[in-house]
Amino acid sequence: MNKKAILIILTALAVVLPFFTGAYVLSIFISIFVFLSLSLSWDMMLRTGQLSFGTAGFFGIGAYASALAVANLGLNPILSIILGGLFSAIIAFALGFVVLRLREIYFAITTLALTHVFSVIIRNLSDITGGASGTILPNAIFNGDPKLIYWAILLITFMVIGISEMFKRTKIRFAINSIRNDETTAKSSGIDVFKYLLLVFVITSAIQGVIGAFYAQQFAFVNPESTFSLNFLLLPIAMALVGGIYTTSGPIIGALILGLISEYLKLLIPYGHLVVYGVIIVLVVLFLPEGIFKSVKKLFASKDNVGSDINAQS
Amino acid sequence: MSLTKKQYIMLFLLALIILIIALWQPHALIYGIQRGSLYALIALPLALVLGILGVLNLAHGEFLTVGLYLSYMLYERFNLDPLLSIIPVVIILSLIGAGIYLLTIKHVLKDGHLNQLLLTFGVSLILIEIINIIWTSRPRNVFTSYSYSSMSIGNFSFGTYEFLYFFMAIAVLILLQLFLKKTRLGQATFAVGQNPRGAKIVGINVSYVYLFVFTLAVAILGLVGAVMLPRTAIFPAVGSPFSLKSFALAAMAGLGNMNGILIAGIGLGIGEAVIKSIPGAGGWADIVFFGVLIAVIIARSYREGN
Amino acid sequence: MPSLETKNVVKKFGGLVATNDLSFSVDNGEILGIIGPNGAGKTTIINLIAGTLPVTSGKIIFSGEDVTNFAAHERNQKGISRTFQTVRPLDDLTAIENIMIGALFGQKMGLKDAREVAKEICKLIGFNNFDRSIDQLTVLELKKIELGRALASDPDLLFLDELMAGLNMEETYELIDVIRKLQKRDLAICVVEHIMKVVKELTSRVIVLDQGQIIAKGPYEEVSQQKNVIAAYLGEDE
Amino acid sequence: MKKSYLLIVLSFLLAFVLFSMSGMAQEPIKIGAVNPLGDITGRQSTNAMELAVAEINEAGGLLGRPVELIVVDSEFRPEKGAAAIEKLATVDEVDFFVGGMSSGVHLAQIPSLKKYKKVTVWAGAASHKAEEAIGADADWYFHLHPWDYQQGASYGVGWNAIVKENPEIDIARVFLAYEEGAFGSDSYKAYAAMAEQASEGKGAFAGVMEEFKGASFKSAAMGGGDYRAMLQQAKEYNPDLFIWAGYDADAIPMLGQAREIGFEPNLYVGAPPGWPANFGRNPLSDKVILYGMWAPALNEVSDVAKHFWDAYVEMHDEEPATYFAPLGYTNIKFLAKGIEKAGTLEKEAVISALKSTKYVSPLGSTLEISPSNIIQNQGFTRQKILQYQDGKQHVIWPFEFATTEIEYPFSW
Repeated sequence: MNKKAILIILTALAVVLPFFTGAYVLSIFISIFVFLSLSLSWDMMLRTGQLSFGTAGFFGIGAYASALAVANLGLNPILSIILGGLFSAIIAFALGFVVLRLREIYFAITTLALTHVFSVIIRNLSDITGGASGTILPNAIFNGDPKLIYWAILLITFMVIGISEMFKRTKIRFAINSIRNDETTAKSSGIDVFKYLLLVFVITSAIQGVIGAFYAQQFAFVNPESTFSLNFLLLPIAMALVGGIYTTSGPIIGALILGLISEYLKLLIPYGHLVVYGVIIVLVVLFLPEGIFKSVKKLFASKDNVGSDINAQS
Repeated sequence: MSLTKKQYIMLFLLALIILIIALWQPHALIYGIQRGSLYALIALPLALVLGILGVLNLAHGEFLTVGLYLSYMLYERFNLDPLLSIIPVVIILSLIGAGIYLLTIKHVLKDGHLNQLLLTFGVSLILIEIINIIWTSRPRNVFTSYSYSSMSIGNFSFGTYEFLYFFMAIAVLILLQLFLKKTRLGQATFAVGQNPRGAKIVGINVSYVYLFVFTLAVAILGLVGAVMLPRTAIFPAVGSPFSLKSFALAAMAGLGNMNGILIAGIGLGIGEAVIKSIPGAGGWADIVFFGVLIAVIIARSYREGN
Repeated sequence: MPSLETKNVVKKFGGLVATNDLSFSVDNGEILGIIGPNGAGKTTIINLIAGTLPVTSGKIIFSGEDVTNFAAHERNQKGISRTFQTVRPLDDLTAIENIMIGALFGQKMGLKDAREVAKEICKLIGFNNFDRSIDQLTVLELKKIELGRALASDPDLLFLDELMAGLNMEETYELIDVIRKLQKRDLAICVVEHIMKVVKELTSRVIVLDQGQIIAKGPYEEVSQQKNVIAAYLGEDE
Repeated sequence: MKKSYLLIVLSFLLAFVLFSMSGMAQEPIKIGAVNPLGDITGRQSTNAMELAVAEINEAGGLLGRPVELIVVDSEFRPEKGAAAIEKLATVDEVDFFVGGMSSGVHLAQIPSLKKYKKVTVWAGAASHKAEEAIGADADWYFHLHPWDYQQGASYGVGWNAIVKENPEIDIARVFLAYEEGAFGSDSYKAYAAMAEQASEGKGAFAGVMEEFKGASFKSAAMGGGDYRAMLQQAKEYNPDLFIWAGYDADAIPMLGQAREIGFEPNLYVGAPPGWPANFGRNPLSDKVILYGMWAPALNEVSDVAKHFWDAYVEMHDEEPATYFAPLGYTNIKFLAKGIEKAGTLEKEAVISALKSTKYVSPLGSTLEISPSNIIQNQGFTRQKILQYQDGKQHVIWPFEFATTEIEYPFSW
C-alpha cells in the first residue's frame, strides 16, 4: 500500500514537472527518458537470456523511417513515431527467424553487426536517405515546445514501463524466465521458445524504433554517425547494469542516476569528467555487483533478519 | 592431420578464389593479407581472454592504444626506435595490464558476463580519457625511414612493412599453441579454459593462470602497438574500433579456434580490400566485413543445429 | 491402442549410433521401466520421444498420431511430459509458480486456472510449501516440484528420468506411492531408473537397453535373470 | 561498504546544492558558449574565447559592463549539445550564443536556437545541411565558418589565381579522395557539382579543372586507416592535382602509403580541419599543400594574428594547434565589436550592427557579413591555400597574405 502511494506520487511529480521547472531540466529528463526506455527494452530482451547488441541499430532504423516519412512523404510527425516503431518491428520480425537461432556471444555480435550493416546501407543509399550527411526536417516536433516534448516522451516511457511490467506480471514472465534458465526444460514444459523469443525481440525492437523516431523528430534530423551512434547501445546497457537487471526498477534507477550524474559532472568538472564517470561505473560493478536497486533492497531487507547474510565468496 | 573430402573441396575453392583475386586485383590480395593479419594479430589476445577467462574485454582496444602511446612516448623522450621499444613497451604494458586485472577484473570473474562487460566498458572510458587529458585528442605520428619501404614488380609497387604483421601473426599463433601444448603453465591454462572447476580440483592455481593469461594478452597488444606505431596516426580512440573487429573475428572463428582467427582475419581483409578496389564501391566495404561475419555465424548455427 | 509406439527409431550423432532400431510401446495405465547400463541410451530415448532431439530415422506414434516431426513444446502440449535427471527449477519463482509453468504452457491456461491446477497437483504429490522460494526447499521437495511441473501439463504419457536419485529409502517410498496414484489416473508412465528396487516395485514390464539396442523385454523378474542382461551390466564394471 | 556508498551520495548532493547556490553575480553581459571540451579543437577554441573576454574586460568591458563567458561541454553528443543551449538560455540566461564544431551536434541544437532566437554567432559546423536547417528567416543567426560548398569554390578561385601567376602549373585532372562520413561526402558532392559547372565553362573551377574523379576511404578517425585501395585508383587515374578530404589522423599514413605505391601527383593537397602534431617535422610533409583558414606563418604578415598568437601563448602556456583557436577568438571579438557598435543589447540593433561590422581577424582576412546560399548572415567565405615548406605551413594564396611562393611540383 505504502509502495503504491509512493508510485502514485512519483508519477504525479513526473507529470507536473514541466510546471515547476525550465527547459533545461526538461531537456535533461527528456534525454534520460530516451535512454531509460532503451535501457528497459534491452533488459526485457535480456530477461530471455539473450544479450542483444542491436539496440542502436533498431533505434537508428526507427529514426530513419520516421524522418524519411516526414521529409519525403509529409507524414504527420506523431504518426511517424508510430511508423518508426512499426518499421523496426517488421525488420526485427523478418530477421528474427534467422538471428534468434543464435545464442550468447553469437547473438550479441550478430545483432551488433546488423547495426553496422543498417548504417552502411543507409549511408550508401544516398538518394533516399541523404547519405552520410543525413536528412533534416523542416521543423522539430511540437515546434520544439519542451513541455509537449517532455510529456510525449513521458507517455512513451510510461508505456514502456507498462510493457515491462506486463512482462513481469503475465504468463510471459514464466515463459521468458524459463527460457533464460534452461531452454530444454522450457520446451519440455510446452513453451514455444522461438515464439516467445520472437515476441520479445519484436516488441523490444519496436520500442527502440519508437524511441529512435522520437529522437529524430525531437532534433529534426538524422545522419548515420549520430543516429547509429554506439552511445545508444552502451549507455543503456550501463544504465541497466548499474541499476540492476531483470527488473523494471533497475533500469529506471540506473538511467536516472547515470543520466543526472553525467550531466552534473560535466558542469562540475568541465575537463575530464568522463574519467570520473568511468570510475563511478567501475566502483558500482566492484561494490554493488547486483546493481543499485537490488543492493538497496537487500540493505533494507537485511535490517529485518540480521545475521542471515550470506557471506560472499572471496 | 587428415582432412575430409569436404575440407579438401573447401581448401581447393579457397585457393581458387585467392588465385582469381591475385590475377584480377593483385594489390587487393596483398593489402588484404597485410591488414587481415593485423586484425587477426589483435584479435588473438582478445580470443585468448574470452576463451580462458570468459571475459569479453571491451577495453581490449584501449590496451592497444596505451601500447601505442607508450611506444610514442619512448620515441619522443628517448628517441627510441619503435621496433626497439617493443621490449620496454611490452614490460610496462604488462605491468599496467596486470595491475588493472588485479584491481578490477579479478573481482568480477564470478559475477557473470554482463558485469564484466560493464566493468571493462568503465575501464575503457577511463583509459581513453586519461590519454586524452595527457596527450589531447590531436593525432600524433612518428617517422621512421623503414616504415614506408616498398617493392616494385614492373609497374606494380606495394609496401612491404606490413608483411611484418603477417609473419608476426603466424609467429604469435605458433608460439601460443606451442605454449598451450608444450609447457606446464600452458597445459594448465588449457585445462582452466576447458574446465576451471576441474582444474582447481587437480591442483592448478586457477587465479594465477587467469592473471598470467590476461597479462600475456595485454603484452601481445604491447608488441602489436610498438610494431604498428610507425604506420599509424595515434589518438585517444585509435584502438577502440579494434575491440569490435576482434570480437567479430573471435565469434566468426568460433570460440577456442585460434587458427580460425587468422584465416577469418585474412579472408575478411581480402574481401574488404577487393571491395575497396572497385571504383565507386568503397563505401560498401564494411558490409563485407559484417555481412560475411553474420553469414558465417548463421551458417554454422544451421550446421550445428542439424 | 497403445499410448506410445516407436517404430525403428534410429539416432546418430555424426558417425556414432546412439540408439538403433528401437521399437516398443507403452499402454495407458501401464508403468514401463527402461533400464540398462550407463551410456546405454536411456536418456536419449526420452529426448527423442519428448522432442528435444530429432530422430535420424523411424517413427514416433503418440495416441495414434505421428508426432515424429513435432517440436518439443508441441509434443508437450499434446500430452508428453517428462522430468529431468538434474532438477533445475527457476530460482526467481516460488515453488508453486514453478509447477504452474506446466499448466500455463502445456495446457495453455491463464494464471488463475494454472494456480488452481498447481494447487491440486500439490495436494496429489503431498507438497505444502506453496510460496517458499526454491533455495529453501529440501531435495525431496525439489523432486516433487519437478514432478509437479511435468504433471501440470496434464500428460497422457509421463517420463520420469531418475527421479529417485539422491533420495533416502523413506523418501523414495513416498514418491513411489505418488507414482502409483498417478497410474490409477490411466497415465502411461516410463520410468528410467538405476535403483532396481524401484523398478521392481513399480513396473509391470521393462525394456533393457545396451549400446542403444533393446536386448531384452518383459517383466523385471524374468528379464533380470537373462544372461545377456547380466553380461551387459557386468560389462559396465570392466 | 554500504555506509561509505551513502556518504558518497550525500557528499554529491551537498556539492550539488552548494554549486547551484554559487551562481550569483552582478550584471555582466553573458555570452554562452558550447564547445566539445574533450577535443583539442573545442578546448582551444574555448581557451581563445576566454582570452578574448579577458582582453575585453581589461579594456573596461562592453557598454560599461563586464563580459562573462559561460561554457558548456557538448561532449560531441547531439543531445548534450542541445541540452547545453537550453541550460545557457534558461538557467544562465545568457544574452548571446557562440560556439562551434561538429555539424551533427549543431543540427540537434538548431531547434533550440530557433526557439530562443537570441543573437547567435556560430564559429564552426560547415555542412550545408545545417544551413538548410537554419533556413532563410533566421536574421539573428550569424555563421562564421565557410560552408562546405563555399570552401570548394574558394579553392577554384585560388587555383585560377595561382595558375595565372605560375603558368607551368596544370590542374586539368583532379582526383578527390574523401572520407566516407558527412564531411567527406559533402565535399565530394560539392566538387562533383563544380566539375559539372566547370565543364560548361562556369563556376569557380572554370578554366582550370577539366576532368574530375573521386573515391572514398574510411578515415583512421573512424577505424579505417588503410588508403591503398583508394590510392591505387588515384594512381591509375594519374591526376595533376590530388586532394583528400578527411581528418588529421589520415595525413601521414596516407602520404606514406602513397609513396610506397609510387603515387606521385604534381600537387598533393590535403583538406582536413586540422593537422597532426609535428606534421611538419615529418620529412614526408615537404611541399604538401593544404587548405585551411589559418597558419602560424600569418604572424609574419598580420599584426592581429601575431598579437593573438602571443597573447594566447602567454595566457595558456601552449601554442594554438588548429584554426579553431583564432576562430574562437574571432567569434567573441566580432560579437563584441557589434555590440559596441550597436551601443545597446537590444536585439534588432545588435543584428543590424553585426551585419555592418568589419573585423580584421587573426585568421588573416577581414570578417564581414554577406548572404550565402540560404542564410542572410554568413561570415567568411574563403579559405586559404597553404603549403608545407621546410616543416612550416606557409600561405601561398590569397596573395595579399602570402608568406611565400608555391613550390612545384610535389615529389618524394
